[in-house]
Amino acid sequence: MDRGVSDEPLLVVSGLSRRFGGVVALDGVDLSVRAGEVLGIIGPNGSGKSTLVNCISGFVRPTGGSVRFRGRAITHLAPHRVAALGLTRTFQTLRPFHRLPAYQNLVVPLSSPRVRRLEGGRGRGHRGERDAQAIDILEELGFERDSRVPYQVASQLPTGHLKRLELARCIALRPQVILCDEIFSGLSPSEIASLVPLLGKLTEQGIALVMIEHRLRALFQVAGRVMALDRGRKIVEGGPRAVVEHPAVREAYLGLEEVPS
Amino acid sequence: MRKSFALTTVGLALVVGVCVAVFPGGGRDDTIVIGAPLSTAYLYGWSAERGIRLAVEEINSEGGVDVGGTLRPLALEVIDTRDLEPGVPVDDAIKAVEKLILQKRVDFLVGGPVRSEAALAVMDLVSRHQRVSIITTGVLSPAYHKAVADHYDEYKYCFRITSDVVTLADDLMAVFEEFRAGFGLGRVFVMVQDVAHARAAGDYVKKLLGERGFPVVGHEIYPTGTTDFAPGLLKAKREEAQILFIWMDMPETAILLKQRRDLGLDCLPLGFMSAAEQPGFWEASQGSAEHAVVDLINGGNARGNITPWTARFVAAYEERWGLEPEGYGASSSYMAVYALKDAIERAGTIEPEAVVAALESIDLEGVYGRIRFDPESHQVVPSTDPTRGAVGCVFQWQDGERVAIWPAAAAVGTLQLPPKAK
Amino acid sequence: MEGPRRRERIERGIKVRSDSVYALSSLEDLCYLAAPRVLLVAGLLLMPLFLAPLPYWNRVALSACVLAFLALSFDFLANHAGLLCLGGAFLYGVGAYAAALLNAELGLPVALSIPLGTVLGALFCTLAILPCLSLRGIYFALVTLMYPLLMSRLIEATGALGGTEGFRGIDGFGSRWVEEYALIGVLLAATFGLRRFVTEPAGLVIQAVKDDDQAVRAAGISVTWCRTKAVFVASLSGCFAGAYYVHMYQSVGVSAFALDLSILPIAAVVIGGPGTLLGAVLGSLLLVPLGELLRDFGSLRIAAYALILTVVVVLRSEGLLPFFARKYHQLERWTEV
Amino acid sequence: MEVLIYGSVQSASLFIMACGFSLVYGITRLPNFAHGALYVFSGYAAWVFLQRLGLPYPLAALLALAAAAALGVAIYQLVLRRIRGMEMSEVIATYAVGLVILEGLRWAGVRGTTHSLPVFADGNVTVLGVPIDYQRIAIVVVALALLGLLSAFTHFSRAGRALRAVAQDERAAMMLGIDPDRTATVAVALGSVLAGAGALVLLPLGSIVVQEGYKVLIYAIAVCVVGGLGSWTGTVLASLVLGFAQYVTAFYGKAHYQMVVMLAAIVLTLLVRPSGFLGRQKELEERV
Repeated sequence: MDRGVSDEPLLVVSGLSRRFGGVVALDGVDLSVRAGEVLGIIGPNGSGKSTLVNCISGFVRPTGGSVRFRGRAITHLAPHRVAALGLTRTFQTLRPFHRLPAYQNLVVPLSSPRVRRLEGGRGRGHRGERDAQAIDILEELGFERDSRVPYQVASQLPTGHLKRLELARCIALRPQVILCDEIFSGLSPSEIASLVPLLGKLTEQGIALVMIEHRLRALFQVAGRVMALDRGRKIVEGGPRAVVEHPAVREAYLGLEEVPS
Repeated sequence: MRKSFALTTVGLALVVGVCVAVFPGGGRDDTIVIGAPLSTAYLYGWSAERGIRLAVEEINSEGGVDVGGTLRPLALEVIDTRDLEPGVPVDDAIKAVEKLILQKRVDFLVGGPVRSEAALAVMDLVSRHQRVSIITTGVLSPAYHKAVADHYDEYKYCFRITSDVVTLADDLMAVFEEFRAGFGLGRVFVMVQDVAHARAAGDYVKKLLGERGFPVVGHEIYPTGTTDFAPGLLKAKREEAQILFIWMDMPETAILLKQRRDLGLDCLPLGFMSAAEQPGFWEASQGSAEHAVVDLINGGNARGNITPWTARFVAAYEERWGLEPEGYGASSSYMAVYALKDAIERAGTIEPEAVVAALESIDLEGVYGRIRFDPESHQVVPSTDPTRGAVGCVFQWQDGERVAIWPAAAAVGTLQLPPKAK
Repeated sequence: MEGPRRRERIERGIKVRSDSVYALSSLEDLCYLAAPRVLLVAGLLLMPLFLAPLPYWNRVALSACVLAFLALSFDFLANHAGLLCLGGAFLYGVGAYAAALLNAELGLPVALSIPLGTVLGALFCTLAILPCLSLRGIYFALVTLMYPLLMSRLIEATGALGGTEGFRGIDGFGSRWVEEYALIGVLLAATFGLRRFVTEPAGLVIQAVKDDDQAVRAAGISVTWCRTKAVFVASLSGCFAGAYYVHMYQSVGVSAFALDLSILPIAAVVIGGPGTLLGAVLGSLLLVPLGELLRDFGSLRIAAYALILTVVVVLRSEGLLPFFARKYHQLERWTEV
Repeated sequence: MEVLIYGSVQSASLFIMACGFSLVYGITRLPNFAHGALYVFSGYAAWVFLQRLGLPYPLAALLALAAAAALGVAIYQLVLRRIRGMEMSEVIATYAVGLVILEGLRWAGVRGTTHSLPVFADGNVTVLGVPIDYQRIAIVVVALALLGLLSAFTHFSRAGRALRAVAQDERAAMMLGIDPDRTATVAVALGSVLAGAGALVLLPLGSIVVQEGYKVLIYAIAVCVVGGLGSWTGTVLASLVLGFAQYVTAFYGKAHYQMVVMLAAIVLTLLVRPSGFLGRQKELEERV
């Protein structure tokens, strides 16, 4: 909450379900996250992880259950309203505004109603000021200010940069919860290593992260709590070690190479 | 380098070509240029063009127009306004007239634009450039001369030498009466095209028929270009209509007549049907026009003996174009050039104000009766008597022939009915 | 002959410098960058003077400017906002009728009827298109294609607004110079204003919607609202064209919704260079006079436009403006391979 | 009864006009805006073969269909193949090609009533007290035949199954050795043949004019949009609904509101159900 820290969970999801035709993608999932906490969500392909993110962030309408954010029901809110309240997300597939230069990608969230409100409704703000803000945020995420990178058109940036740009776009919105949909995938170990402290910095600011991941080793460096999904159901939740050693998880993951033992 | 040379050559050729096309035509000698904005691909366009050209050639062969003592020849600039084509915007006609005035530098306008909507739309343009314009064909909407009467100062350059819907409807009432008196036919079904003059005609005829006690059993309006008339025709059949009153200037009227026969309707088509005017229509419609009664608007568009000039005109037209006047627009367009000549000669100048005044006082025995303009509305004065005004012409298709049946002065035959309809 | 050669393109140094955010200082640099713009502005401003001896072509040039507004609106909607609007005639017609009604029925002077007609018309268009904004791609194109048709059929069928006849008696501009410079002035303002607008935050967001609407939603911005703004801006441009034209020819009719008005701007944009906005203006200024030369061939004019359009689209040409820009900014030389 | 009979005729005509457009879109996701042009072109071709060259009717009709197919193939190979997948270019290019054909024909003199095709059989009968001419009966028969043939073709023949496979998943079909370019060519050609067949059946009622092309395009789009783009059942259903709606309008109301009804139906359908009766856009909308 804007006013101060509280023990109340920021985000409470209860009994969330979603069916596509006859297929049950989500089946009564519960979860809750507090400020500054990192919740990891793991599960094999098709276990409903992305659908979960889509349902929470309002992009897909859940067929049952409820989502509460800061005590307010947001179950059927349009995505932009959810985001305006402070709950935003990254996308699994890279979706930059590819015709715009990197820093202008951030101008979009920076000129959203939410940021304007948080800045005390200073109206439209200066163009230069907003650009400067964008470049500041990008620098925090490792886009060197004096290089040409922040000014390059997004479609010309490499994957690693685009992943960080995706995150930067979320941060620019000054959210309280970020749902990260596989931000580690496709990154080299060194890139992941540079990203981990950054995520730590975000949690220090009180931002809660919900991270969907396949890269479990990296996930366990940041996530305090992990839950596992299989076929749309939550099978277990707890500390990283406990979850991984759970027989049901091992069974669901059998054959997946990156299960740390 | 050869490539760039070729490019330069092409470029230069283009520039020269464009310059030739762009610069306004010819030096100004003493020729009087008449501009004819017409939808030349359609009957009303080409028959008007032939009428105008015939008159211009006749006048030039006698030396030209006597303007204050000097004989000045006429020149003709025809431009395609395309306004009769369905789906072509009126804007094309406006641009065409503007091109005549600004680029071809015409002194007078004779002819169109042919469609009422287009003619109404160019009134302001014509007035701004102060070109005297005589509408000779197509434009039947009463709104035209009403606009002149209501805003005389603005639109005083606009004249119309052909009849409007009201006159035509009054004319046709006589034919309706003949049907009722002679054959006992009275149930009328109205089918009109969705254009200004036709809608006006439909409403007005309906009113007149109501006043005279003819039962009107249906009223349908079709957008220009309609090809399926079955719903309306079946309605007419259901209502046992005896006369099908049609007012359409689109070529699809032919389809209407064809469908009428295919659906086995007995009712007799009557009215204004541009498609059914031409002598060649009989062949084209495989005889489905039999007994159709068609209004040709102005006398002289088919054989007849209205004034001595009528026969002379028909003969001259046949000699020049190899066929008798085909339909609406031929006689009136021909007449308009002579009216203009008369006015210019009496005014002694081609100054628009003087010509307007001269046209207002014109009194000429023409091809289809006495030609006078109402000084307030600039509408040709109509009459059923050729010695008092311009008369109309209604004919009936009888065994492949266009037989003029009305008015009495011009009639060469009498109204006939198919055996079934009796 | 010497060995194989190829053409090499090098960007001019100043182009590279001016692309980044660093400021330019030398006068020479400034002139280099400003020259094309100055050329366009001066060309448009001097046009009525040059064309004075050719009154007809002067009118054609004005028509081209009117069309440029429609082209601007199409270019902005399609290439910046990602809404393929095939119904430019709808904007045009609504603007035309709005201005005509204000002038002829309410008796407002030209100086009021054009701006008011533009704004009210744009509001009407935006409201009418609003329900379709959730439609994407081809569906939006289909519906907008229907709109002008629907309007003209409605006016014809109901006989409202003068029915098929339309109406006349609309005021002209009085002075030729007012008529011409009002149009050219607004055209320049609209072109450069729009070019500026798309780099402002609001314009950037609209461009972002085209790239990825879902990502924009994730940034807490309503996509529908963005599109509404974009449609309104485009409608302003389109409605102005109609409002102005009505006063230029002092009459209005259902042909204000004609198909030509939807197809011509598209051709102008595709030929001039999609997405550049200036290209739209350039394209109109080229295409309309070209079409005028073909006027004597009747419908061949539209066929010619369409043929050019097809060829340009199929060759995936970048359009004239980007082509000239590249030539301007690059040096070419032959090098040995 | 009259409404029933003539409404069915109207529906059948609509189906004939729309099925080509629907087929092409259903298989290739190409909105063929040149559909109306192909329709008029085929009619004109038939007229040329029949009247100018004096060929017998069946031969002329076959040749006209072949010409339509050839034109369809040409359009796909020369124009569409290069811009596949670029939605905006597809729309603009097909629309422009259509305009070139239509306005070119107009310039070549296709106007007025000088060009018309013969009816299959002249005359009329009275069905249940309503007179109806043979040609209109032929329209219903042809519509039913087309419907039957098309569903048989797509379900049972190999080429048809390939088309369906591409329609469902282009990439997967490619892996199965189906060349999507070839199937798309076949689809466009087939769509053109359908447009041509429509022209042969429907044009005898009117005459070959350019305006028909625009009308057919609008009607085809109307039917497909209302029924849901790419859905066969939707196309049939929408033809029925719109056909009867049109006839009822003309029967109880005024004929000149027919087009308004059509256009309003499109706009309303899209507002209420953006994907049409049976379309699948809703699911697309939830794509993330």
